[in-house]
Amino acid sequence: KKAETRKEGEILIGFSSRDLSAEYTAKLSEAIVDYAKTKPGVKLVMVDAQSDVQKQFSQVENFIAQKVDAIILNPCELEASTPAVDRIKAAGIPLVLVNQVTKSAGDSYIGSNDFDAGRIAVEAIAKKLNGQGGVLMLHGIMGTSAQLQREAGAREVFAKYPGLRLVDHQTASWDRAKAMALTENWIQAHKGKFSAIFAHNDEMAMGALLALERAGMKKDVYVIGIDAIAQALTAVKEGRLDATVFQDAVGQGKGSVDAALLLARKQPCPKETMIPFQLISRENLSQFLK
Amino acid sequence: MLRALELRKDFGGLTVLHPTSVEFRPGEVHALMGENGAGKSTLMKVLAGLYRPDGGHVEWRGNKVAFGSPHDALVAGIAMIHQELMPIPDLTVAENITLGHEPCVSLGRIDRAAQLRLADKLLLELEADIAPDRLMRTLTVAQTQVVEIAKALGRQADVILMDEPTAALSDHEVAALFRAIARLKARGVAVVYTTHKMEEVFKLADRVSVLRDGRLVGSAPAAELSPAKLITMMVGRDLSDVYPARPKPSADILLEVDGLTREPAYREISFRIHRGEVVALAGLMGAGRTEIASAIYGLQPAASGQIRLRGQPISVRSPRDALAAGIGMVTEDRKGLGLIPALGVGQNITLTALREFCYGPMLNHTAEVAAQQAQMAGFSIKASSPAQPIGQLSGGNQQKALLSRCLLTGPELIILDEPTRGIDIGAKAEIYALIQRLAHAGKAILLISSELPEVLALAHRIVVLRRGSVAATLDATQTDQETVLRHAMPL
Amino acid sequence: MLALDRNLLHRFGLLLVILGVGLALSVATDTFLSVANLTNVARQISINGILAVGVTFVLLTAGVDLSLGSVVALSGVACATFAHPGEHPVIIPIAVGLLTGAACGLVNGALVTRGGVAPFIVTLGMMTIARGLALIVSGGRPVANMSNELTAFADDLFGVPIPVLCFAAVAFAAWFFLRNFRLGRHIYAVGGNENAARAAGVPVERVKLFAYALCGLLTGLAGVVLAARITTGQPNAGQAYELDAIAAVVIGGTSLAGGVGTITGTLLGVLLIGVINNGLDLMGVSSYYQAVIKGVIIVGAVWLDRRQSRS
Amino acid sequence: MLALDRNLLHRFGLLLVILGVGLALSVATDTFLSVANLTNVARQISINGILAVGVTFVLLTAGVDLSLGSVVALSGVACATFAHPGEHPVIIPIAVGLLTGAACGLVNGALVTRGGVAPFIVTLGMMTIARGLALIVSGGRPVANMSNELTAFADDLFGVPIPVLCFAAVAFAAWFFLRNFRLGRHIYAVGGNENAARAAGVPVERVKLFAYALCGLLTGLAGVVLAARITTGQPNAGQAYELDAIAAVVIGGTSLAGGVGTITGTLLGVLLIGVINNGLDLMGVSSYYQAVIKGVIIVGAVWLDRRQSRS
Ligand SMILES: Nc1ncnc2c1ncn2[C@@H]1O[C@H](COP(=O)(O)OP(=O)(O)OP(=O)(O)O)[C@@H](O)[C@H]1O
Ligand SMILES: Nc1ncnc2c1ncn2[C@@H]1O[C@H](COP(=O)(O)OP(=O)(O)OP(=O)(O)O)[C@@H](O)[C@H]1O
Ligand SMILES: [Mg+2]
Ligand SMILES: [Mg+2]
Repeated sequence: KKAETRKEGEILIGFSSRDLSAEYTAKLSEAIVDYAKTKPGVKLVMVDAQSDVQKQFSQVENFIAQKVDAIILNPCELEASTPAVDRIKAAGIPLVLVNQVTKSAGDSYIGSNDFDAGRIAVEAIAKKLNGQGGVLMLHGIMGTSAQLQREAGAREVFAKYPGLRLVDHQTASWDRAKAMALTENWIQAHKGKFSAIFAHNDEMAMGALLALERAGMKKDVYVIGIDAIAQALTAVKEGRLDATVFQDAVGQGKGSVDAALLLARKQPCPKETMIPFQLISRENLSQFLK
Repeated sequence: MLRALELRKDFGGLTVLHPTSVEFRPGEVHALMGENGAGKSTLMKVLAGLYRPDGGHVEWRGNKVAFGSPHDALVAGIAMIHQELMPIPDLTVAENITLGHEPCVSLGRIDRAAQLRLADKLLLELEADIAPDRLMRTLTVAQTQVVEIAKALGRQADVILMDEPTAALSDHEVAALFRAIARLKARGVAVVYTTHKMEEVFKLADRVSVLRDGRLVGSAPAAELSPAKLITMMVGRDLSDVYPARPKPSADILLEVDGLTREPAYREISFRIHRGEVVALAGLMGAGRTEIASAIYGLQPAASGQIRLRGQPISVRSPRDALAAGIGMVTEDRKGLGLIPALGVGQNITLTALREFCYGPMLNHTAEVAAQQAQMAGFSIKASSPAQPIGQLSGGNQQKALLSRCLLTGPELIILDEPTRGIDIGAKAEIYALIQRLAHAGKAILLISSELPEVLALAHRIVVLRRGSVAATLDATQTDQETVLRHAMPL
Repeated sequence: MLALDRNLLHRFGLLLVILGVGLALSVATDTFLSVANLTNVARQISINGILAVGVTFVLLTAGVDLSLGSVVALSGVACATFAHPGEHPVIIPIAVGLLTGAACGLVNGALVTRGGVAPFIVTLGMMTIARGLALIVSGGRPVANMSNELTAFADDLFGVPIPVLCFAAVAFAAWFFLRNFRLGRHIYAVGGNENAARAAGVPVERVKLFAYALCGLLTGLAGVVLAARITTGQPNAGQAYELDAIAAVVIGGTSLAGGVGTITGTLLGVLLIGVINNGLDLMGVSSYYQAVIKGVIIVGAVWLDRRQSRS
Repeated sequence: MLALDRNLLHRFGLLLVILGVGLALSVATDTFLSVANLTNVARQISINGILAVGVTFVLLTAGVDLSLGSVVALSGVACATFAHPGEHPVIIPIAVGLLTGAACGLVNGALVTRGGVAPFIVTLGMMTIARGLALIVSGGRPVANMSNELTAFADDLFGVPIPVLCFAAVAFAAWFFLRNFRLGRHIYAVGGNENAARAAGVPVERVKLFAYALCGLLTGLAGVVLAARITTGQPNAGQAYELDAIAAVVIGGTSLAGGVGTITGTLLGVLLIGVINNGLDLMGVSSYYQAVIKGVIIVGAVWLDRRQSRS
């Protein structure tokens, strides 16, 4: 049977995911695939851009050649993914952007704003420390949109609280082992000068957490990540991790499939559906554990 | 025309060439003689710009020069044939020959036709039958050597340094080379010639200089020298009786080869070797001698035919099988199939027989080093220590080390492919004696050598090959060079 | 001509694998054989293709260049910085991109030849240095707002994408150069036996320097093409591009030990990788399995190719 | 003993650079020379160290292994899958991790020796295959919930981290093996001149198979240690670890052409990289500049080292 041969009236949706080896994106993609399966008469083809803008561009071109009915794009980048979006629009194919905007708008955007995630996380730190104290920040891969926007959000809050000092910041490339080594080094370099760590994702937060625990310093340091991956939630539950910022993968996933179907059927569809980030700590954890 | 003035060269604190002065004149063949490791190649490499001298300087047409690279020397008009073969395996013969001075149309675009013509002309001059568009890697060692010669001749140089150009050649090509040298002489080219083949010196040289341990022992017109005198100068003592007497072989057959075939290299090869017997394979270049030996040693198994050792058929698929059966070999291709250049001389020697110096899988360093030292002394291998990388040794000393590696396993059948190539006259005599001692001890020896006098003096029987087939089997004591050659020549 | 035929025959196994994969894809999908899709494949392989041609030169000299990906990013950023609309004529950003690449290549070459440092180390160093510079120059942010003249560089000309034309021109020039020019043959000689080449008077150092600089120049070109295609200079672009490029070259029969290999082979290698990437996406194979299948096809193709060329 | 001395002297330039960097860091920061920090350095280099020792064997045979990082991930995931509390005795997940690595190495070795495919291609293929398998096995999600017995593998024993002890044991065993075992000598011979080694009766294929399998086994060990350290089997762990490991080995003087190199050199290379990474973090150098400085120091160190050992 031909891979993309469709039955009469079947709707074919192409979905390019940013990176399936990153846990949050994998969760989002799974939600999209699973939800599409529940819709009769819909076929969804998923491809993985592996964080490479140019590869994603190629995949979009492949979708256009396949004449899909709608495309769900989880763009790699804010700026660099714009030409791919323009190409889709030029081909007249309905486009849903999910989780990341680009310079050109799609027909619909489902997601949250990474800027907010950074803001929420550092606000939580400021609240915990009463606006006074040293903070360390672990960056994602430098130059990626998520890193840039999460940093920008964080910086805004730092500007608001003069007592909150950014003691040091460094990239650990979204990687737990790297974050762990970096935190070990920081414990040497900045012992006693920091009381919170903000990691751009939960993987790195877990790494920082492990390093602090090993050094017996966890109780003195507030650690917060972003994404609410399973392990982070467990860690919050166990009282190890202080908090994480929830990004609703299932909500984004469902929303984007619904939007794609509406567009493919030429029905009206909201231009933008924001699914906001939410802070998760021990207090409100139960809402998020299923 | 070219003068070395007080040239000195050190390697890692060791002086290899003590201040030496020699002069080379146009239209003259100047032979450079000396034992292995005497410093002949080193001197030539300094003259050719490959090494920078650590003292003294080179004078060229009356001017002091300092060549920074072989390129400078070539531009000045000095070319060299290196002792170590230097093919570029994946370029064609023509490209190898014209390397560095390719004929060009414009803007560095190669004129292929001219390139082929030039290569053809040079190969023709050397009377070699090698197609210029063949890939270098498909050539035999001898053919590679011919290409190396053509490469230097094509340079139209005023001085050609030839470092053992005939080591891998058989008589036919040697004769062609000599005719080419005569033409060079007539054109006023200065030829510097190194060899370990005595008779070549007296056939060719106008002047002879002798080096010993990096020092110039003397320089004299060839006419004033006799072989005996020359040997004394080189070795520092007399050398009588180069060829020892042949012991009588036993009636016991050790090796039988029956109908060995691997087209197109050789077919239906049959011969036998008794214990205590030396059998030589003779033939022109490319006759298939090396390939037959390689088949017996398992380097390149034959397609069909049988090999029997001690009356038992054996299957040799690899050198390991051969070694296990008691067959050892010294290969012709020293660099490709012999040396592990970065390992020490000692470790190269004990490589094959390493199991003997082990407790189980572990090395017994004491026993190993003792064996290394014994072997190096026994074969008078000149090296600063057993740990010196073998790649740094002079060609002759490398050869001796490989011979020692082969014998250390105590094989019963010993295959020697050009064993004396590049070996000095003193060491040759030692190897000849060794061969006969081995024969006397009941070993069987299969000898391949392009030097017919050697073959005639050492072997009991000679199997003459012609284009991959046995042309004749001769009793060495009853035959002469002409007979062998007549059988070896293609009809 | 002879050498070309010999080479195609030599790489026959590879050609067969590519045709086999292509045939399988034509049967399995409706779109693979469409003009639109084949144009896509061509467009998609052009950047890897330009890089692969460049690094073929370096690999032929028995060197290696691990800095390709980072230098693509650096050149792209440098190009984009000068490409804001109305600031400079379009030739300036292009030249800046190319020269940035060439400069990196030149530094690599100089360190390898004058410094005597192993190419692996030199270009690994350049890999992190160029990445760092790309981040410093751009402040870690994508350099956007590029003029239309420059982004037009990724458009079509008479229906053929300009990147594809660039790639074709580069490949043809490289093929012609390696076959017919003295310097081209010297590259083989240096890689085949460096000492022999030096003894024959080949200016080994200059030849190597040329190979690295040319590779750098082409990397710069790839950077410009990529920047035009994604309309930004992306400081973290090009991650691991060197692996795909080197893989294409080695699949095409070039030896990492130097001295053996052809541009024709490299093209086949680039094509194989491109077709696999395109085909697996078209078939909708899940990306985890894609990785496994891609690895198996690449190893299998080379294995078949070598088996066939040995017999 | 002699060989050791010669080697240290040989790598004297490198030692000097490391001491120089160490001295500079002791002056520039208060913390570098503290016991706690040096323990950190030791802990952080142990994974790269184990990988580097393993890949030294492969590089000595003139091969290469690009699959290290992916195999670390796969072994870690495999180990973690069997390490849930109360399911199996702790030896099981450890054995699974080690054997997974060894199996990958064995496949690499078999394809290189029996298949005759270039090591670069084989291990590049394994790189994507192992990564794909790691993602498939784990479903793309970190495998968490590991038993304390296993994560204790990353704790201290008498004040020394167990990963450091593992690394030390592995390095010592490898050093001893290469010097004192026949097989060790054979590895050098095969890398030095494969054809000559074969002609001298060395079982070349078996030797290479051993090198790849051993490298795989040690990669598996690194995977287990990493999983214990980060308390999860991470399918996307170990990205580009192969580059750091190979860099360390080459910095330490092992030739990519094979046949030359020592474990002592590799240790120095690992140490240099570790000290740079730690030092730059301690000094608070910005990420962008870290990349540049790291590249410069590595190239500079090798350049100095080679210059000194030539004279
Ligand atoms: N690169 C090197 N490093 C160290 N020692 C060297 C090097 N090259 C040559 N030697 C030493 O220099 C000495 C002279 O070597 P050379 O090659 O000049 O001898 P030769 O007279 O040509 O001998 P042969 O007749 O065996 O070719 C030898 O003892 C050799 O070990
Ligand atoms: N690698 C090769 N490729 C193609 N043909 C070869 C190759 N090696 C040898 N031959 C051919 O095989 C035949 C036998 O070669 P072999 O090396 O056995 O000759 P030989 O008698 O030992 O001569 P010599 O050693 O003097 O060159 C020759 O015709 C030669 O051209
Ligand atoms: Mg010599
Ligand atoms: Mg022969």
